[in-house]
Amino acid sequence: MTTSPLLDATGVAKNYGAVAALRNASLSVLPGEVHALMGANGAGKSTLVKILTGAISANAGRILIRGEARDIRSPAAARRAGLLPVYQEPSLIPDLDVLSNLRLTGTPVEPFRAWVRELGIADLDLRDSARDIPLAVLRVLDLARALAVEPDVLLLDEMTAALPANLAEKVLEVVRRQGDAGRAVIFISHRFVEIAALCDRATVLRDGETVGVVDIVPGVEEEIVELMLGTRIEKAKVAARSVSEKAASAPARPRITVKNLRVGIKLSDVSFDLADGEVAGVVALEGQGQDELFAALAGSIRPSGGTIEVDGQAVKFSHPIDAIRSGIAYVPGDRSEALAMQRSVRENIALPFSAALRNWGPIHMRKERATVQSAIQRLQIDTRAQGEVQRLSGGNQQKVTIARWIAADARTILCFDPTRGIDVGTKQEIYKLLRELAGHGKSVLFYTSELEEVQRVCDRVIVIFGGRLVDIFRVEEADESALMRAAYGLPRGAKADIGILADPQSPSSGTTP
Amino acid sequence: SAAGKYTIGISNTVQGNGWREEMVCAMKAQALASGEVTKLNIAHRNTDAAGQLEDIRNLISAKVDAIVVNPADPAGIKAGLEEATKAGIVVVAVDQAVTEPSAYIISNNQEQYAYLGAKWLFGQMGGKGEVFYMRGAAGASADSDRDKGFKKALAEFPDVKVAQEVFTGWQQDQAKQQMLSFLATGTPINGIWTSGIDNVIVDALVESQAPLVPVVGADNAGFVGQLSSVKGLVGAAVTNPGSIGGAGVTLALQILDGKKPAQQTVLVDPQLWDNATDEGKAKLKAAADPSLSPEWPVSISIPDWTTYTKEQIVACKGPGE
Amino acid sequence: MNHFLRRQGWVSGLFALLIVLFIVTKLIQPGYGSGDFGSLARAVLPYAFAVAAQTVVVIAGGIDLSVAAMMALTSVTAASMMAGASEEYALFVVPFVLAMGFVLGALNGLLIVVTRVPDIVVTLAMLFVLQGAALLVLGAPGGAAAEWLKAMISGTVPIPGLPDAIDAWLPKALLVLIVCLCVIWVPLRRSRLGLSIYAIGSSELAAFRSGVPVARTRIIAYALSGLFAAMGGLALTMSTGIGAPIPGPYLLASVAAVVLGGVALGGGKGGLLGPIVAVFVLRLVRTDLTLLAIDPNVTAIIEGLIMVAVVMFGAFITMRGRQ
Amino acid sequence: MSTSAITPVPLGRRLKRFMADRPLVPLIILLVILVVILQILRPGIVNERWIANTIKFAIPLAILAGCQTMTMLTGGIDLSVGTVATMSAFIMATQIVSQDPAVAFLLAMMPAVLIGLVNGIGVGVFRVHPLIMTLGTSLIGTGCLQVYQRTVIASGAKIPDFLAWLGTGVTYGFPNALLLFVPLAALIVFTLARTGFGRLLYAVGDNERATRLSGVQYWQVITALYVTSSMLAGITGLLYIGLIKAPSLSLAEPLVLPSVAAAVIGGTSIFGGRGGYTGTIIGALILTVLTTLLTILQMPEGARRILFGLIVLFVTAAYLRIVEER
Ligand SMILES: Nc1ncnc2c1ncn2[C@@H]1O[C@H](COP(=O)(O)OP(=O)(O)OP(=O)(O)O)[C@@H](O)[C@H]1O
Ligand SMILES: Nc1ncnc2c1ncn2[C@@H]1O[C@H](COP(=O)(O)OP(=O)(O)OP(=O)(O)O)[C@@H](O)[C@H]1O
Ligand SMILES: [Mg+2]
Ligand SMILES: [Mg+2]
Repeated sequence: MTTSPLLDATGVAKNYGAVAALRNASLSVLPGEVHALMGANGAGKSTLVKILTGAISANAGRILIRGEARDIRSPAAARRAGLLPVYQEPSLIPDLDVLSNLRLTGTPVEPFRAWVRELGIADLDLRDSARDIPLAVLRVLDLARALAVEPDVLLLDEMTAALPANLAEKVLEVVRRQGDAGRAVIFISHRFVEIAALCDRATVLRDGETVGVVDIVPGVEEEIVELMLGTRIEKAKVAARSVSEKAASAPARPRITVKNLRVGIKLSDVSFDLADGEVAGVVALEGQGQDELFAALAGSIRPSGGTIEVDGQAVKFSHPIDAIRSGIAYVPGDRSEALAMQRSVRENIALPFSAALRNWGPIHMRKERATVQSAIQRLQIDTRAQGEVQRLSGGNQQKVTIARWIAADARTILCFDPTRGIDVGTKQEIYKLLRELAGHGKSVLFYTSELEEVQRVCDRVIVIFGGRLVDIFRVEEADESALMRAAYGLPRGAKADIGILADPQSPSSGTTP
Repeated sequence: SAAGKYTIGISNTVQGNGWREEMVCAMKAQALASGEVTKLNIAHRNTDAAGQLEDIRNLISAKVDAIVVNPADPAGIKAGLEEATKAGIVVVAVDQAVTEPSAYIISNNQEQYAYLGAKWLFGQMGGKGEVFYMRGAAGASADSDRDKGFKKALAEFPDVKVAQEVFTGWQQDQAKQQMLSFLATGTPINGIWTSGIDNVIVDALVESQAPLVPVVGADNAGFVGQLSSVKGLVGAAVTNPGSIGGAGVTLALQILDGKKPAQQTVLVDPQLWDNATDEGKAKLKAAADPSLSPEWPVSISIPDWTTYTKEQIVACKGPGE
Repeated sequence: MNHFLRRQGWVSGLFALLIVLFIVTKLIQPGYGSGDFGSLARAVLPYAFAVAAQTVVVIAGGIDLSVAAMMALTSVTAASMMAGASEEYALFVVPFVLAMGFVLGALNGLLIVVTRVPDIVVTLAMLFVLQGAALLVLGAPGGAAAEWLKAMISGTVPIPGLPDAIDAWLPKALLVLIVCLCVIWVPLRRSRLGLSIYAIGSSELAAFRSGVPVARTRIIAYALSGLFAAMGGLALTMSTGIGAPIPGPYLLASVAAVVLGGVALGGGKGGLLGPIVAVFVLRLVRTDLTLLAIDPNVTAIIEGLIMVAVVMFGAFITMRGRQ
Repeated sequence: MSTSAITPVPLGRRLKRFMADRPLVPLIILLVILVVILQILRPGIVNERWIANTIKFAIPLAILAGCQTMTMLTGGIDLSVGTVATMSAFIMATQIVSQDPAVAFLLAMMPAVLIGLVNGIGVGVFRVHPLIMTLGTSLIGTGCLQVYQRTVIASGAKIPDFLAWLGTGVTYGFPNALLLFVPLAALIVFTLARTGFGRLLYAVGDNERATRLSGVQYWQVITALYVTSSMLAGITGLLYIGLIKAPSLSLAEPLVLPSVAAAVIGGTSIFGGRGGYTGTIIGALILTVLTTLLTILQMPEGARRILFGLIVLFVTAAYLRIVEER
């Protein structure tokens, strides 16, 4: 049967100064379809979504909605045309409470509440300011707000990237049902497993151009990757191979020893150690205390109990500078937290060099350029738009946050979900980099929201649940289902049907309330 | 009556200007010298008529016996002064008139101030030529009064033209920059009338080696010094005593003691000291006081009205300080 | 929740401070009574409107440096129109001047939106323009005000059912202030427009993406600011009976009171109540300084210290709260 | 299909891009246009003496605008510079009568350092908004100056010859003040572009959390910044008293708003992270020329102010239009 497309965009182009974010993109979505929009970092997916929903205007292109040419000039107009986006960044007004946010957009409250419950958030207070709500929950609220007005076309830009597995599953479920109900969903994600489980077709963008539309059938991943990466495919494959041959580094003396660490009510009694030359993974569902663990180790917050030892010496951090002096560097998951967006790549990488009072004097420009350049090359950062970091694509921005500490030669790197929203090629590069760092005797603590990454990168895996350390796996034992069970607080060996798109029962069967 | 028996409130709305500072010091010195004042209650800040109303009402709340006020505007504080009189408080306005009929006024005659200086200047210019007219702050009532006097003199000299009219805002830096800019235009002028920002003008003429045309200013210590020290400078200082504040206190005390003056309004007419006549030179010499802050008027006392000594006004201490 | 509490906490703290100051005043001057409170209310009036004008734009994420100049212009316009005119003519003058403030405020907003020049520069430029216009309207202080306008803010209104002792503490000026602010602010706060103003102040991008017409909202915020400033200008004319083309000290005072009142510079947070209470606090401090006959040269130091100390204290509390 | 990619860029766009990459060029062009207008209105005014005078008056403004530039880079502002400059000038003029010049200099700079320190601690440690903090210290400073002036009413005042030479002197057509300004400006430009401290100013203004995670201690940067700003203001005060030669209690206050305007016209963002000092210098020149232009125009004062406001707005808007490519 041939249904006419709900949404049909052709020849869309968008220039930012000299750089073309989109050259010739097209996208056609049928009713009842969940349509994946795929592409490497910087391919222009978000830009296309913004154009379709009137957040920015295109330089060229034609957009038909139900066969009619519509000129969508603002998000409000898109909303009237039945197009509702959930952008890559949260769109709730930070200083307004949720209820006011709903009023602002004219969203009916009761359906919203229903959707929020449906999406797995049980205890939402509509009077909370958006600022005080954790990122993952905000993303879900954004989605619920869009669902509540029953849009014809829902556009989800990396909806699941910042979500822990349990919330991501709920989202996938709900999205699938949208498709089944005859509405259309445009779904952007870098996670193939989600695409495979959810989508009917995929449009692939490369360098701002639509390079193919494929039906999602088993085994189509290879084809998509080829389309996405073009010539970059070879490199990615090499990277994948090199990661698999991981070195089981000999247990060295502990670099960092954490004993009975406690942070308020969020984290209690966590003890583990981290050796030189080791990548230790941290796995946890959203909000189980991993943020506090990283922040305490990075010197951003003061622990309320327990000790941290570095090279056998007990340390007390009252400012990140103390941690940095002990050789511990922190790469936050949210790039906007780590980068001075209007400054150049070079200045961002060189930032730690100037931090200390004694380095406030004249900068040795040549030496700095050499150091920065070698870090850029090591991470293969695309520096075409290096004058301002904000012009880089998300993935390249992420690399800059890591490059800073490579340049500063930090001995221990705390990476908090560094592959969030990053394309497969870049991911491989980051895995490889982390392994290389370990190979050079550095130690890495690596939190990830994607379980499959654990096996690719880590030597050991620490699982945290309800603020407590519940298990430590050697990498050989750490298959996804075992990790998932542990992450839900279930004891090792217990059988529970948990996996992507399975229906997990409430996670409260664990140890702590 | 050494202990004193009155509390006097003072309200002034320009702070940080030499003339006003001298006025306040004169009030303090006179209150001290009179021996009749227990306490001065001074509201002295930069504000407008509405702010002065607030200050006057606060002084009424403080139950002072008399209020001496330098009005931000003659009409704008009428309501406050009326309330004060109703509350049995003696009200004396100094420096400028007020429209409230119950208030007593002891004022410098601003219109006469400008007229006197301008007339002398135009005479020096031989009754013809171009004058650079440097006014005070646009929109201030003292400035518009002076403008009336200036225009009156101008009408008497039909051949004198205003080459350029600027507002200095009574700011030294602005006036100097305006003078220098004007000199750079090369427009010939025959005289300069200033509304009291005078010594920087002479400075600007000297610095840029421009011809020294006659200059009229006020009796500020700096300018009075220049009139006798700068070679080739012909000029005149018109008195505009800040000590009028002291006179206001005297008047208030007289009224409190039951000695009402014959009229509601007492005008203190300005004098002109020029360095073109021997008589004027003698007056300038007598008045010159290099120890005073250059912004302070040298006429630190008004005969018959103030009784303090120079040391007392310079010490700037009121009763109880 | 916690955020909400914090803001209300700040306003309650200010209220407590105000009450303490009243007690202090009564101790300094045991005769301080309802009449003196009436004076306070009248002194507060122009400041309160200035601060309301500033509050609206600060909440919308901007700043308005032209508040005082706008007050001067509206004041001289009103005063010069009423000079020599009949009492009834003022019935036309008041809405005219309010409309003028609204339109000129909207012009501020329009210029910001159209030229994309930062608000601080646009309103700085407008400061000069409005000042110049005020000088063209009246070269020196002058003009007049209708008697009924002047009477509107002096004395008290007998409210039926209330004992005179309480009536005496409800000066007309205070009622005028409350009515004028509430008529605009209360419906605004509850409306979608009000939400939009908070939204663009909090996050312009998020507001745009939520479908808020950002440009229009910004223009309206500035227009409301102009309207409040025009009320302030009228208040000046009502209390002094004249118009003065030189702006009074309302610009810096308004910014200070906005911050003291718990409205964050940067936008999105706070309300109107806090800044208004802050204005009362600042005026009452001035009264106390006069009552105490403090050396006038020291009063500037004290006022500066109070401002810095209160804001530092607030910052200190928030820091403690965060830990 | 792909039309926009290959077509040659038209000249207008190329010119625009050229200027966008060199934001100084359009600013200088705007300055020249103003000077040309001035010359047309008053032929002959643009002579050596006028240029020297313009530079003399632009320099104090440019230094104070430098204070604003640096603080604005961190998202702050320093409204206390006028008071600080006035205090230094007044203290210098009154202390020089009785003290050794070196001692008088130290005394004159003391309040500058003190106010800068208080500003820095307030903003950097207590996180008070800079606008309020510097407004407050400026009030306090003014009050202290009032109290101080009463103690020196009778001591007289004097302008040190050296300062008068520096402020008003001209050598071979060049104002002597350039001897102070050129090295100072070079130092500021160098500091912003090539030192760790300068980098941190930009970075802190751009994203303070990021700098914290990189080990930067905010309070150190901010305290150093506000002390520097205040000391620059103090030096400006000394230069200014040499230029005006009349100590008054509000000497440099009228420079505060123009200093903010000069920095903004020069392309510094009040939100932090963007801008530089060279633009600010041109901004200060533009404002000074504009003041002259309006002084010599024969028109009512009200119209003059209206014109001033409109020109400032127009210049800033035109500059943004040229520099921003959207
Ligand atoms: N405003 C800009 N100015 C200059 N170059 C830009 C600009 N925006 C994007 N680019 C460049 O265009 C390319 C595509 O970036 P884009 O943001 O589309 O990537 P992305 O698909 O979002 O990637 P990622 O997944 O890494 O975020 C990048 O190399 C970037 O450097
Ligand atoms: N406001 C902007 N100014 C300049 N460049 C921009 C802007 N927004 C996006 N870009 C650029 O446009 C290009 C397209 O980015 P877009 O965000 O669409 O990529 P994406 O495919 O969504 O990538 P990702 O997977 O990283 O999200 C990027 O290079 C980005 O840097
Ligand atoms: Mg994207
Ligand atoms: Mg991207």
